[in-house]
Amino acid sequence: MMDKRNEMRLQFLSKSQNESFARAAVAAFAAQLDPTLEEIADIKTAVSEAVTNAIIHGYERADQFVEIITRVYNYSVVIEVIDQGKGIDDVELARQPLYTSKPELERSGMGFTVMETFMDSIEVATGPGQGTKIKMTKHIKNNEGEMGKS
Amino acid sequence: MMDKRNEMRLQFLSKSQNESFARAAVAAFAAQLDPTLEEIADIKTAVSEAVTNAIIHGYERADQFVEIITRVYNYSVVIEVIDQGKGIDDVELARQPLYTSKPELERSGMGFTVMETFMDSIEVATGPGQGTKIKMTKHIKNNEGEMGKS
Amino acid sequence: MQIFSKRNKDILIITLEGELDHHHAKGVRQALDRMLEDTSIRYLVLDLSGLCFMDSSGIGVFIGRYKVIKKRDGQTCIAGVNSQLDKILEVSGLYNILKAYDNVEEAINGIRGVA
Amino acid sequence: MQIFSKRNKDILIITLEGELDHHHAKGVRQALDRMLEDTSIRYLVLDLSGLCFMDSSGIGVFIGRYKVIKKRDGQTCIAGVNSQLDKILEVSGLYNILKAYDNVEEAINGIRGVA
Ligand SMILES: Nc1ncnc2c1ncn2[C@@H]1O[C@H](COP(=O)(O)OP(=O)(O)O)[C@@H](O)[C@H]1O
Ligand SMILES: Nc1ncnc2c1ncn2[C@@H]1O[C@H](COP(=O)(O)OP(=O)(O)O)[C@@H](O)[C@H]1O
Repeated sequence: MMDKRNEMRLQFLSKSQNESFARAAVAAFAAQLDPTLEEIADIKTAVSEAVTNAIIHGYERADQFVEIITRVYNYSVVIEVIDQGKGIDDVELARQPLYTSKPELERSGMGFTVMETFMDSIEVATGPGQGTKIKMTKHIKNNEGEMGKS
Repeated sequence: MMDKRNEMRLQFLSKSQNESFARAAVAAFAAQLDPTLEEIADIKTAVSEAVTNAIIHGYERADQFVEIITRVYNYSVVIEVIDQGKGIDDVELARQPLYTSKPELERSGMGFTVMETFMDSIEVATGPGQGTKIKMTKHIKNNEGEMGKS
Repeated sequence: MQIFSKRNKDILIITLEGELDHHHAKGVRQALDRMLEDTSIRYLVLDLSGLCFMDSSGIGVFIGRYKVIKKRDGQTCIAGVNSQLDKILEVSGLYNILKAYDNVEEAINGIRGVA
Repeated sequence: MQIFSKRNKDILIITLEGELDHHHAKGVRQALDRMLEDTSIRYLVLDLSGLCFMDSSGIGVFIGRYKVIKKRDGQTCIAGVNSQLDKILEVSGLYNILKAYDNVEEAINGIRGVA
């Protein structure tokens, strides 16, 4: 079968109006794997969570750059959302459902839970003052070559 | 009026299937200026020409990176398409309508002419062995703030 | 993001169209809170059938309005949930606090105790 | 990119759907050349009404097929041009060598000398 490996990197200003652009761009790139509508919706939602977090928690201002690296493989897409912002002190706490450090913004504290549920795996690399990198993987069961899969 | 200045940078592998992704991503980003359908089609076409040239003339292989920088201002979008490929010897010749160095691929030699016609201005920075940067500007006559315009 | 509103006695019916993310959450919150200043409103029906995307920012908006209505001993319902929305509403436990109906008519009937 | 073909005696009618860029140009060229091996084809009608995007790679494809047909003393026509396409066909001078019709029916009538 055709080798589908492909990669794109995207950087954009940490303005909230770029949230919709970011998820649309990743979805357009992932489209080459022929994902289902549900898979595309899952990816868009997870990207939206990670990008929103970079903008409101990581940077708190609109003139920094958020980076997204998207790699597609034959049966999966791997997405990294990276900010150079303030980082997370206690990752375990941050990942708890309903925990938010910004209740005054009516954040629900469900962002990490959504990313974990909508993607197959998620890794968080962060530290105080060191920015945050969220790496998420989703398997895509495309039609071509289905026989080779379990 | 709201300050619309915004910027994104995109890098992707020099594979031909990324041509459609590249023009879709730039169009999605330019959408924040509320361009007309014709303006969006013009931008997509010009981006497609520049990206295709980077892939087939600049690199001639699929494992290098093409970069696109898109900046939007209140009334315009500025797009740079950059490759680190072999560059252009004679820019004046290259920009002639119908000139192509790859007639065997049935290239029409109309890429530069299309970019010039569909965008308001285009600058080419290149040199043998130095890669190529195409910088294109298009004015967008959006509704908001129309009174301030001539 | 577009917001439409309708009144049926003490029920406020809100239709949300577009993509409800962090960028649009603030505007939706403010618009709803302005309407909810009218304390004769006891029931809030959120018609989500025109919402083509929502992330957890929307969850925050819904919980916030739920709390306002709850203080009035009222009730908040959602109607017209599609499958992307269903997944995020499920994960975030929103079905535990918001009653879901297929459409606005059924929500109104549910509130009025008809059928 | 999808390609559909129909025959009407010595006329080959090709319908192109999707986006005709460099990535898809090679496939379209090969498909057309395979069909044009049948030398009883003298006229080529390209129905572009389903083409939602085309850049100068498409111009190259059209000129190439025009040359093949011209060697047979035939004629190449295009039908169903939308406004994005119109602009690029105009700029590239393609209207000087390809006759354009509103739709396939008019193209066939034009070739047959009807009306
Ligand atoms: N990119 C980031 N930079 C800094 N802190 C973050 C980042 N992402 C998440 N956090 C922290 O983790 C918490 C939980 O995140 P999340 O589950 O997405 O909920 P919410 O965004 O609703 O607060 C945030 O409130 C914040 O304190
Ligand atoms: N990015 C590039 N790198 C190297 N050469 C280029 C690049 N872009 C254009 N050229 C040269 O300029 C010529 C004309 O380009 P263009 O007008 O787009 O026509 P075409 O792509 O059909 O050949 C090309 O044939 C090529 O020789």
